Amino acid sequence: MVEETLITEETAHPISKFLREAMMPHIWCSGCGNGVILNCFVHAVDELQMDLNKLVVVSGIGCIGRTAGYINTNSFHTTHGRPIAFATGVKLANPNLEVVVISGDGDLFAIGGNHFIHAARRNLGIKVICANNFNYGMTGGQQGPTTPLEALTSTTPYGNIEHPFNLVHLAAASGATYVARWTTLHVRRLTQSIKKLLQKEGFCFIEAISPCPEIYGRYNKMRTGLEMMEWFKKASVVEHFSDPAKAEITPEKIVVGEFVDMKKPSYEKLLHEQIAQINKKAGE
Amino acid sequence: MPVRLWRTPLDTKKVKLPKAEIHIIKDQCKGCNFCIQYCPTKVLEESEEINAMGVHPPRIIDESKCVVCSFCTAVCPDFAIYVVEKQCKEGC
Amino acid sequence: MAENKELESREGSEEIRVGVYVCHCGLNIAGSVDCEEVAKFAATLPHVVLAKDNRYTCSDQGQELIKNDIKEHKLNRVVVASCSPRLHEPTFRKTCEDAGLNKYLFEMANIREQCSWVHLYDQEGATEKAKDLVKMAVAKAALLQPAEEIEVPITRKALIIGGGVAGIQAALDLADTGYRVYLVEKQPSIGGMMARIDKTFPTMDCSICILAPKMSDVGHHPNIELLANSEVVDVKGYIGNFHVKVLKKPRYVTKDCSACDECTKVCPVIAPNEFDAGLAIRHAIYTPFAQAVPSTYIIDMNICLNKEGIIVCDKCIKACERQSINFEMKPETVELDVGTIIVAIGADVFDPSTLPNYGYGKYPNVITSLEFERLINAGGPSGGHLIRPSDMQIPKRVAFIQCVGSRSEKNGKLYCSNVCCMNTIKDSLLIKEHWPETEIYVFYVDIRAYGKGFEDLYKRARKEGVKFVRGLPAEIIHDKKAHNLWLIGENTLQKELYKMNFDMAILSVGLEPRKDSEIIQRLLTLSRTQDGFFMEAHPKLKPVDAATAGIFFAGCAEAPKDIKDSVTQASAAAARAGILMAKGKVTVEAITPISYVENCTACGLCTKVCSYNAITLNKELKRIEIIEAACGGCGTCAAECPFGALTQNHFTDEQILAQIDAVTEHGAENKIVAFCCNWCAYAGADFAGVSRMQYPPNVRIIRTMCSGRVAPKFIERAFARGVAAVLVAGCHPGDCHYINANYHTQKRVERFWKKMEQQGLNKERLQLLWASAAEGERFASKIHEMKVMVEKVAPEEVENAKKVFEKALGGS
Amino acid sequence: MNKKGTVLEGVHFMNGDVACAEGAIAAGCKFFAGYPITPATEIAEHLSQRMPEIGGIYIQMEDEIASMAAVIGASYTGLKAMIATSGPGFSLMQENIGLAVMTEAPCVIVDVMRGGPSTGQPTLPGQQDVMQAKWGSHGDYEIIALAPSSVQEMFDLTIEAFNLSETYRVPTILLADEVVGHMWEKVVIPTGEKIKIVNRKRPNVPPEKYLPFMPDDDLVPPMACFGEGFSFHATGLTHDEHGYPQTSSSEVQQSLVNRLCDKIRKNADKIIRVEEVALEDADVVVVAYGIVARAALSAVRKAREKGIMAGLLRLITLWPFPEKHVAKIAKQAKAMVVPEMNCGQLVREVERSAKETPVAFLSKLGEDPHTPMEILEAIRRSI
Repeated sequence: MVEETLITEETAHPISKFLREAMMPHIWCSGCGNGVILNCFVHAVDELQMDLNKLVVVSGIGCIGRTAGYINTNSFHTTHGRPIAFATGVKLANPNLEVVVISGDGDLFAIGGNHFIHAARRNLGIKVICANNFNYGMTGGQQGPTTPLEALTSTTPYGNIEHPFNLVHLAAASGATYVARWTTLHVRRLTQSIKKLLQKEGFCFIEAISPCPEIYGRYNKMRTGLEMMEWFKKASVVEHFSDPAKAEITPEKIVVGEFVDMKKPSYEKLLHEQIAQINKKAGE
Repeated sequence: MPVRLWRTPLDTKKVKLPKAEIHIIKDQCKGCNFCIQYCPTKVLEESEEINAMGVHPPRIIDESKCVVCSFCTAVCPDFAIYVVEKQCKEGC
Repeated sequence: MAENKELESREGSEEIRVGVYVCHCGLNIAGSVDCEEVAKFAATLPHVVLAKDNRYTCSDQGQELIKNDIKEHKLNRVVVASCSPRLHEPTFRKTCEDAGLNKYLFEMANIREQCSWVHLYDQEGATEKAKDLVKMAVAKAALLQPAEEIEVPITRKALIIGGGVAGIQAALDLADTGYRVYLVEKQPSIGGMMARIDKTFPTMDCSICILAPKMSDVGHHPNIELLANSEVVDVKGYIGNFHVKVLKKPRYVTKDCSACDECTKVCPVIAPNEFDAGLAIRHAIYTPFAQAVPSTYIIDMNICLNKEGIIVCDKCIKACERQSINFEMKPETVELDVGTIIVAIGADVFDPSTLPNYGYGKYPNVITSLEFERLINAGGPSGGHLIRPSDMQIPKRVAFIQCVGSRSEKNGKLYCSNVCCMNTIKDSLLIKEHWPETEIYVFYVDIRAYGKGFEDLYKRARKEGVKFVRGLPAEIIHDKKAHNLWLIGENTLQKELYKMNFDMAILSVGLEPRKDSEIIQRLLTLSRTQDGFFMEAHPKLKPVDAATAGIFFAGCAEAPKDIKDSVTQASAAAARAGILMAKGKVTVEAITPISYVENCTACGLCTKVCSYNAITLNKELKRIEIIEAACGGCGTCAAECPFGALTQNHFTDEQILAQIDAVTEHGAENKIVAFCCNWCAYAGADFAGVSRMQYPPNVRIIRTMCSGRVAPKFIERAFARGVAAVLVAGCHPGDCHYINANYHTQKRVERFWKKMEQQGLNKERLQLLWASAAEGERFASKIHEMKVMVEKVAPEEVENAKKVFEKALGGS
Repeated sequence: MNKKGTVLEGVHFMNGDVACAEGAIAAGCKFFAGYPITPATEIAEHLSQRMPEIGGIYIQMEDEIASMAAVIGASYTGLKAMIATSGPGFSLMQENIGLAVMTEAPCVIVDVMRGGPSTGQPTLPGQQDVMQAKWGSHGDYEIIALAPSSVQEMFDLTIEAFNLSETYRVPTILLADEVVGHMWEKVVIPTGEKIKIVNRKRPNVPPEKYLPFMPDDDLVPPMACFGEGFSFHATGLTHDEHGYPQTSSSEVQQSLVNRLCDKIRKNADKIIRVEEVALEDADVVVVAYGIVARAALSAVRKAREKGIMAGLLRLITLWPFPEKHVAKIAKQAKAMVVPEMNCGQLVREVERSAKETPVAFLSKLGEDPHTPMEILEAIRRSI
């Protein structure tokens, strides 16, 4: 029992070495799913025994934007909507780095939507994990690009009349080589998916549906994280490689699983091959 | 072959199921209760005490029921709970 | 209208030329019937161009004669008055065919079994009856139509339901013959009951040792597709063309599984292993036993921590090097097209906890014979050591109690479960083999050691000192401290009470039909006997065929059997299925329904009464569609149709009405018209004849394939024509050869009785009789009984009935 | 015209945009992100061909916002990075220029100025972004901006811009105009070793000791890059020397923002460059920059021929503003003339520094730059 007596020391959480202790506890509310996503991410990194020096985590603005700061690795917290654009510079400048963007639905798909579709189109080898909480949490719960029809938010007091993005469909249509969707209740599958995403070539995308009980939930009769998790449990159906176009999120059904998993040469690979080609010719 | 299974299997005692040691970092808990709700063997419950965050952290009902699936560790948004398997010496 | 159609269809066709042949059958017929006179009489009947009598019409000369006449005299109908059509109809049909006459233009009058033999001492009555029978036959013959038997192609694939030793044997036989076989097993592995048994009697082979090779053959056979952990959920179609839906339940482990067993080491959930009768544990992820086929592991989702659909525990996933765990697996429905089906679903064992006096389920040391098999088995939970559950000690005194759940309606089932006696004897010898000192008592009712080598084994057991006590214990009393057992009962040989103490008691439990037999019965439209086991088409001559064509039985599904019999029957079933598939086609007797579209109102009544789902209602076209190949040929649909839009080939309304009219032309008031189904009642009547049971000669039997064919209008016609009484006779309920068609017979007769009562008629004049082929006596005595009744029927009653049913007189 | 895979050398005849691109390569730039826009497009086009040859990265992003963000990303990953645009694109970049300032990401932004506001006159020159260059992004900050007035300077000052931005970890702006951008002239490029190249300061402590935003005495923190083993955090939020957000601390806000300004202000003398022509005895001083300064030079010469004591102060560094130089000359001068291709931007800085000395402003919009005669006329009028 010798080891036990050592690890009963409270701070010795097995994955605490991946976190910037100085930044803990994180700013997220009780029942928020961002912590779960962070937890899954570091577990994935741990299981893959990744070299943290070769990892770069970039995030934008919003609650989940703080993630970059919490992970004990190269991290950058950009302006609103620009993490993918920033990550593009990093990945191209040093293709040996594993560049992961962890950000929110508003950051990535409203203000940053243009960067997302173009990075996917280029098949640039950056990995994007989107925490989808259906609204702008940090600014107090405004309507966003993923807010479900009829949902109440601080800016849709009469119910949302905008059609939300179906993120997995958008990602697949834009050319992502790996597309998956899980909820924060599917922690094991989410972790496995993240491991896969970290090992794949090209642009990869995971939508992690995440409870926002304090803000979104408060407006929509799910006041606790548990209630939102129970919704995920009730509504989610695991269907691998189903048609992403048919995977809209409704109160009744959330199709989760992998939607796309293909091989396609990444932008940086083609670019550096081209550079090598040109210089070979030059040498002749 | 539906046979009524009413006996305790003869080799029940021989099977070694993992013994757990659950660590709750009380003051890091924000009281979302995910660990309590989704524990498959219902090892945890909400305690009365109030922690640094002003919430009721989980409390262990019966550690022996824990099978070290570690779902609580995986689902905790606040890194406030983890489980280690007892490296038991002979006898345990 | 239907009649008119018949007439039209005959217009313009050449004139009817009937030839009648009255057979003496040596003195069998001529002994009590004046055949010459019958022939003379026949010659006077309409359409008859010649009538002859001869000694043996079935003899070569007799047949030659018919052939020549057909050619010379341009006969286009042939009537032979001789024995039962059940005996010689095929013979004479062939004769006609040889002479170029369609075999459906042949008709028979049964003047032996149903006349000469049953009226041995009433020559006059017999002769009169014979004339009537010939007249009826000629009347029907005149209306006979040539018919072509339809041919149905047979898919050369077989479905076998159940992967016990019977299913395995049948699968291998068919697969080796070269047919594609789908073997569906409900459990995660094939092997069934035999895989769980330690040794087999009487040879004492190691059961799994001889079964395992066959199991892996099934697993590897290129012609066999094994669908384990699967269930048949839907069967459509008919012989040669079954469309089957099989539900493949998810294993949550893919084929990549190498059975390395690493997953069970980490799986934190345990449960009793069904395979070991609950004496050993298994994990949530497991393989039922070492030799399982398929060897792929399976996850029991009822107990797995991830049952909620969320992966809470991923220990097995992490432990699996081949990454063959897949919690996303979903049930899938596989659709198969097969030509034949073999039902080998086996049997369940009787649950003795329903017998409070033996205390099974309460007293730890009272075990079942199945639990014994696992205990004595080297691969079992106790490593082959016979231990008593209470203290894991090897028992010194062991009692076997026989017939637990068998041979007693009160305490289980009436029938003998067939295997228990020898199994106990085998078990007792196994104990003696390992622990010779053990005192063994067998409490029995009778010891049934009928099989090859059984008696020797029984003798050996006695020689080894196993004591056999006749008389089952009335009760077991449990000694709570020592967990010993007191057996109290009467030794019926010595007529004395016994009270004996044992360390352990083994209940020799019987076999019973599987709980899910009903489902299979419904899916395949099969019939079952009173015991609940499946009923074969013929107990003697078609022991492995089901009443539904193209379906066969193997193993305990049909009745309790030991391994040897199961295997034998399995090979037989395989052979029977093989014959069909080898032919590649099957011909269906042309006794299927004909529909008159113009009369059909698409009411759908016929579809409801068809036990074969051979009639479907096409709502768009507002008409019915008949799948001849699926039709069993009972004619119930024709009887049900209120609009004359359906009739049955070769048993048309007109033909039957013509027979009735023939009977009732003279002296109807004294006659009984009896409608007998071909399989039971008519055969019963024949049996009465064969056994020379004498009964009054005033009955005239009209043969239908099934009593379900008897339409109310036939009975009305008979009464309208003034008969004294009508008898409708068929198979016993549940024994119907057309699944359950005679159930409609009953409903119709009951309805008719009501009608008669409302009309103030004596309902006794219509009688319903259930008589099996073996119940000649029952048939004869019914006729006696009715004779007495008929004599009481007053002329005015007859007149009343005539009036009431006047309307029925329309038509031919 | 250029030797593949190497930095250009020798004498060449080229246009300003190309000279700028070659300057970047000479300065060691290995990353260019941009978006097509007149009159800066030729820089992108030229680099799309040249970057691969020297193993550098060229990428055309989906817009200037993305381009600027990518440039910061590349810079943080250790590459010298540049972006080239004109007015509209420059506006789009402003937020991320602020991010570069806040996270102290060295990078060079080329703005080849055209006529504005909005889409304005894409093909005509302007000097209308001068104030935007200093004040374009929200919040307080100091920045460096240089104004080339010849194709040769397009080459030289691009290198200078890189050196300054690497030295002070600040985005540095090359404020060119349509004329210098498109004009063809002789460019003399010295051999590699003769060109002065500055690289950013690297940490001289082990990773565990490294504080990404702890400045040295020159107020500039040494810079580590992603993937070098110093795993650190950077954010656009107000942050302490660990790079950790401090969103509610006034001390941190004050010390950070003040340092970001002071590292430029306190080093202004090292940064600022001007060209002085005939100022010793000048009564009238023309203060000009960019292409306009060349007309001003000949105007000053003509004035001297006509006996007017005129001189020229050409501003090479616009930001930080060379206020000392202006103030000094203002003391002796009787009048000052500031010709600009705008409605009066830098003239205000001149007035601020010139105190009582009268300053005449000469505006020009929507056509070619001022002619020497126009400026000469203004000189005459000023006395």
